[in-house]
Amino acid sequence: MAAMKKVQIIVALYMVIAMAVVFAGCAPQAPVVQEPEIETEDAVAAEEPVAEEGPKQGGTMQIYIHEPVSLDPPNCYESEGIQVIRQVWDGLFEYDPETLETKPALVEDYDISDDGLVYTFYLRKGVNFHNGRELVADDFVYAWTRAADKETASYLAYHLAPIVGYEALQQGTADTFEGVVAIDDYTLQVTLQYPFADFINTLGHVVFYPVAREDIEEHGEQYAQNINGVGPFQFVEWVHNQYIVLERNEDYWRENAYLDGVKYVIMADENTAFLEFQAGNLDFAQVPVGQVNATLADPEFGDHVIIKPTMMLYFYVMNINQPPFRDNVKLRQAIAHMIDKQNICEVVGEGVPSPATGFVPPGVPGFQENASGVTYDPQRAAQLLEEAGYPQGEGLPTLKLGYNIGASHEIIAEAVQADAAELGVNIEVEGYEWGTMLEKGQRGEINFYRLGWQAAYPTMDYFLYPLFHSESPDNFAGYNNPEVDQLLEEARSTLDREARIAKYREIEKMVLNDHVFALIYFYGSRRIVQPYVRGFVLDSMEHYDLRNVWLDK
Amino acid sequence: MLYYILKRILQMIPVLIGVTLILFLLMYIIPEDPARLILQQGATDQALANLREKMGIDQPLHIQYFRYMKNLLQGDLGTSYRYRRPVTGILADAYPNSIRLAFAAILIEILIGLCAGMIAAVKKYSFWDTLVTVSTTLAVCVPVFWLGMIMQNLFGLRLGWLPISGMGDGSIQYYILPAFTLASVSTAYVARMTRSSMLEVMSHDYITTAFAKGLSYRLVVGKHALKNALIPVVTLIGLNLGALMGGVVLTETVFNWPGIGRTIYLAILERDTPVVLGGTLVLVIIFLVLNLVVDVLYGLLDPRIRVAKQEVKV
Amino acid sequence: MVSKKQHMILEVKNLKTYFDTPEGVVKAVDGVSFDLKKGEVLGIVGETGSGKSVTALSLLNLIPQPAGKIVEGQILLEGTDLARLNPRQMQKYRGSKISMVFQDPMTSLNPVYTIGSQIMEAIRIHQSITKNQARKKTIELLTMVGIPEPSRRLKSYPHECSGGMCQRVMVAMALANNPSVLIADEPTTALDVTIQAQILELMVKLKDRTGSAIILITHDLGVIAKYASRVMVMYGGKPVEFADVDTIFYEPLHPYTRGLMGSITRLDNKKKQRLLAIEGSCPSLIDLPPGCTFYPRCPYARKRCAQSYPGLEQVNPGRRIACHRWKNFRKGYNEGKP
Amino acid sequence: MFSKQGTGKVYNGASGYGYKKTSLYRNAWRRLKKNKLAMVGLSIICVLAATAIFSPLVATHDPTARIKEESFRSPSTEHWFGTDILGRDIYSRVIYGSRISIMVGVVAVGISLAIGITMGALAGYFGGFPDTMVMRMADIFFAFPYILGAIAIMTVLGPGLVNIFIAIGILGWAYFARLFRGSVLSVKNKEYVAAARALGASNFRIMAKHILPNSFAPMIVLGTMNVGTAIIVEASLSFLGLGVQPPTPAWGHMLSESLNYINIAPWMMFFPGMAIVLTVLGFVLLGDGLRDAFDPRM
Repeated sequence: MAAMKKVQIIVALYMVIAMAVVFAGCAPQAPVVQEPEIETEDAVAAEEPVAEEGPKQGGTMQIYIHEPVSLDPPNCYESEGIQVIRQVWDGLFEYDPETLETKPALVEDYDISDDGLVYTFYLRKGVNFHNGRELVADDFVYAWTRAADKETASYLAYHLAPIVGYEALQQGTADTFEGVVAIDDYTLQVTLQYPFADFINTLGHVVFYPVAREDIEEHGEQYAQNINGVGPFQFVEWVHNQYIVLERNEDYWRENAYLDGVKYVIMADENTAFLEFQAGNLDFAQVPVGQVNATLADPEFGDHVIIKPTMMLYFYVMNINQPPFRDNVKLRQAIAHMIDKQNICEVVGEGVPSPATGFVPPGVPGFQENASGVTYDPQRAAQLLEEAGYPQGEGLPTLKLGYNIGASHEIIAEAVQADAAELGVNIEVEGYEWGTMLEKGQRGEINFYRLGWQAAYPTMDYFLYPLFHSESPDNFAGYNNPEVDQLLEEARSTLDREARIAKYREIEKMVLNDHVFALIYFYGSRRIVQPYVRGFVLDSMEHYDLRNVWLDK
Repeated sequence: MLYYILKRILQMIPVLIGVTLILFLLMYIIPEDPARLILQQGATDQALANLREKMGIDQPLHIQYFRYMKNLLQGDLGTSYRYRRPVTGILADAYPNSIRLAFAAILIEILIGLCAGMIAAVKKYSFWDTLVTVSTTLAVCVPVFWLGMIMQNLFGLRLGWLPISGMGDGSIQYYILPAFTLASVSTAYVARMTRSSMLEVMSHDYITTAFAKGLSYRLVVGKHALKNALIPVVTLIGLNLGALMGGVVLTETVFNWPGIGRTIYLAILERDTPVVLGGTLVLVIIFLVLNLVVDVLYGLLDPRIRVAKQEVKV
Repeated sequence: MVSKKQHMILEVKNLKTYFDTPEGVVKAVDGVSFDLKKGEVLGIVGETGSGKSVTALSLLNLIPQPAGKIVEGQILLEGTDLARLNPRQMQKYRGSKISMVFQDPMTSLNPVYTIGSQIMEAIRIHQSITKNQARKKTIELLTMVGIPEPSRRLKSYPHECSGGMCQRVMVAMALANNPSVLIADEPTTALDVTIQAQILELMVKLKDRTGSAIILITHDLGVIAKYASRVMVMYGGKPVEFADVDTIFYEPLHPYTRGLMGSITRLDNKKKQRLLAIEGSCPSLIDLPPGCTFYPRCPYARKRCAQSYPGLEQVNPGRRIACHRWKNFRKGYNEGKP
Repeated sequence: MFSKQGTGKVYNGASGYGYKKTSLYRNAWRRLKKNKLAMVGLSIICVLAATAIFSPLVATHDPTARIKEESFRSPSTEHWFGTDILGRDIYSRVIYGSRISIMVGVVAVGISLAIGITMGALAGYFGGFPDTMVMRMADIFFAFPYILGAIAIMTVLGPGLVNIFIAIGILGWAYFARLFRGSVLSVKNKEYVAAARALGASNFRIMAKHILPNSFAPMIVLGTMNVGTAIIVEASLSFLGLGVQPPTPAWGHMLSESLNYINIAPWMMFFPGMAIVLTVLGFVLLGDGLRDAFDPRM
């Protein structure tokens, strides 16, 4: 009951924050500047003279994306599709754009049983799909069952793994989701296989979006071209490789959006998109690598570049199960110390990313400053190298570093290679296709390889459990530490938020001490909006909500 | 004639089977598992198995091949692994755009390549000839994507004369930069071929005859020489069209053109075998059909090889 | 003499056609003069490279540009100097007043157009008549040159016809506008022996009907003997001997002409053959030595032959020769041992 | 066996005996020497080859050495072509890059040539079934879009210099095979081949001794032309991220690295790009010249 009460307080707090956010677009606000050179979106909003008449209705916002793989929630596994369907749907919960705390959306209220296994959600009434039918609890049952079902072979099904009955659906031995039950039209009950305190925090993810049964029955495989949600914008058209058009949902359960619609312009290349942005044909785009500093200095656009840390980690996985990294923490630590992360961030990243100090990026509730304590320190690296048994790199075989082709991975690898060479450590860098690299990494043909890990939801758990629990399919390093396993399980079942975060922090430090990864940086956004775009807030997951956006032109 | 065309069409079959077989093998030699590639996270064995089953890649290779060929005969090119859409739909989206672009490029080849070649031939050793020779030689040496990016920056951004990328509403200005980029190399070849072909033709006896008849220079060049000189040029242009279709990858990538080259290229990277197979197959068919068309056209231009016309000799 | 001048259709005076080549200036035609009477057949004989074809092309101003150029001389066709005409004016003469039949009929017709259209084209650029009339005229011409089923032949392409037939077409085309002068540049070399005679007979017959004069260029002395009335022998771009046909055959004076005669008597009853019985071959026409061009090959050469070029000398009216020693040879004839 | 002095008479094309083969090449060389453009091409290639061989002497810096403080320096007396993002000297990288480009061009074309000659000889000499098989296979390769084929092979093999050789090499064979088959067919029925056969020479011997040398001229022309093409294909593959492995300085790779920095460091794009254009130009000019030299009729 205590937990219950606490939740209600939090919910109330959230509402206040939410209100503040809604008004953020029209009220002047003190800029929140975390680092001197980083301008947050609020600063942008604040600098503009506020239009006296308030938000303007109308207009279409043009946004650059790549061709999404799918717009069907359970198959929408990359950011492109996600940013589209986040405008088309709302989830049971959503994340506060500033704090990234979880707050209810389609849920009015909820209970968690004392053992942390049974969740009861009381749904909001009067929420309608874009086709006019009211949203009911059964829609969630259907959607989640479909997502977990073997037939669907969803790319995102694993998010449902904590729920009872998931395995049976995956194996195709059941037709119904045992752990998901609609008590009545507005009550949804979910039973977990094990206590997972962050479960609520996962529910903002797109895979949990309610997909209506009648739509699937009507469109089948073509559903991605005919999506139907409950969000502020409704789907109009997807012309493949050209554009996706959304229009305002006039029957939205919250206040209707200001924009008449959104046009996602599909482009393959960010350089091209940026050119279009500069020509005024896009409202929101990405500043290409190499042009960030120039754009920041640009009098027209300089103030509208959004640079802020995102919840994504860039690192090299070391192969700890094979020599020379096996059983040689000193060597791994030496590698970690010999990489000039700051230089990479400044030169290659143009100051957009920030040197990684741990696994959990800033912005995730529970983030701890400088968790690892590993800095660029060639002397210490040389000393560690000697302690590891390879003074000046003598006796150390040439290490193979793999990266996947594209972006700046190659230049970063070359920088690392050059850093290591200065200490006598020879690294051979090799670029591969993504899959080939994973394959080679798993088979131990390369000593370490590049990966990025992006938050699907803002929890510490997401940066620790999947990567380091010995039974997780995403444990790339093959890390196996029974103590960590046990702590992770304990943390998951700790319902108290503070206590849970404390446990995760402890785990993070423990794993960091083993130097399983050579950490490079936390990604940053390098997005840009046109000066006339108001009320646009980009959160640390690079999510945005167009509900409150309006165009001042 | 009909018999000839029919025979040629029959000859395409082994080529098509060969192409599918090679592609099939290529795509399956790749050591990695498309399922694992798609399931970047949460890839439990069960999830992988489910996805493989869904994709139909849990079967042995030869069974997959025969099933693919069987479906192919029914006009079914399968479903994209990645986009989970019928391949026919993906191709139907992409092909018209590429074909339009290729035709725009061909138009440039004909307009510019042919004219430049003719001018160079007619004004042999003049300033214009040198200009054409130098620029065509250089054009062959410049990597297409390099040229594309320079033009994009210059005409699109700096000068703002032309759209930078994409198809927009499909109006003509969107075609100019990509079509020029795509056509650059082949226009140079057409110009060179036209020039040498013209020069060769101009040295023939029948040109002297035409002059001796009292025809004006213009008429001799425009009528007697051109039609003969065109024969090899038409072949080149026709074959180019096929090559253009395959060569659009770079241009489409630079100019963000929603066409087939980019689609197949991305599909290769994503191991989206059905899209690669289907896309390439159609590409190859277009190439073969174009070859046939060129041969037929050749007959129209050159009466000497016209088929099935009775020979009368005195 | 004055009355004779009036009969002259064509007068060529001191024609010089030079070619600029990377190796130097080629004097392909170097001072050729001759005249042509109405209804006459003038034969021009010489080896390959002697300049006879270039002479023919010069008359039509068809020297390959820009390397070749008529540098001197006059070509008076019925009083008009063709060498002075600009290209546009020249076009009007070509094919109408002066036309030409080439050596290889198979390559001289454009392969991509029908025979009919090529003849009709020749008619229509010089006569303003309708397409239908031109067609009728073409059929007439084809009938005239002896092509069976002319209305069907009209639609044939050159490659569908035999060489003889193509040459008949060429003749028809050349005569389409009743030219004053018809130049036949080795018109039978590429044809079978039997066809050769037919074509030549045809040309002579048609000449009589239309009243044009013919310049017959050949290296076949048999042909000359049969059809020409006067003969010009060329060597090294220059005319070396000029005489009527009987004189040439019975009393050749220039050593080169004599060489030619020698080869013909030897091969008299065999089929045609290139005249290569004279030792060596035509000299390169670049940087000619000051002496006689034939000097290096001449069996009768003397010292002065190497020093100066003998000018054309009048032997008697209608007979000229360019040789320092012709008198000696003439004496030889008189004594019965050439 | 024949006097090399016996070149007084020039016979046309490949229709000669042993010594005329010599004269074919000698005459071609004589004609080539007169062709100014071809000589320009040849000089470019020679300079390039010298640069490749003596890279360490010509370069001013270590092409892979990274100087952290020297990123994006514009061309100066210290760095003639400027520096790249990691502060590496672009001049030195361009110099060393010549090794890769020449290697890609020559080795890839060499592979094409080897496969092409073998297949073409097989088809042309034996005719019948081998001929049909080879020509059908060639048809498949003609029909296959070149760049896509290269991408597919590179994806299968993975990036890397050796794989580029293989990909470009394999894709190019059909052109050589078709050309060589044609030459073989035209030479096959020549009297001296019949004579050699009458003397009991083996197939291999006839092929190696008589047919190969006499069919080789057009192959040289095509090969020279294709070296340029191969260099461009390598650059294109690099642009698509399928090129050689860093830190090997290859021009195509340098170009693809530069694309993000067109605005802040245009020299990064300019110099490798010009190096490619110049090199390809060299081979194209030489190829044109060779074609004219071997076949003056064209």
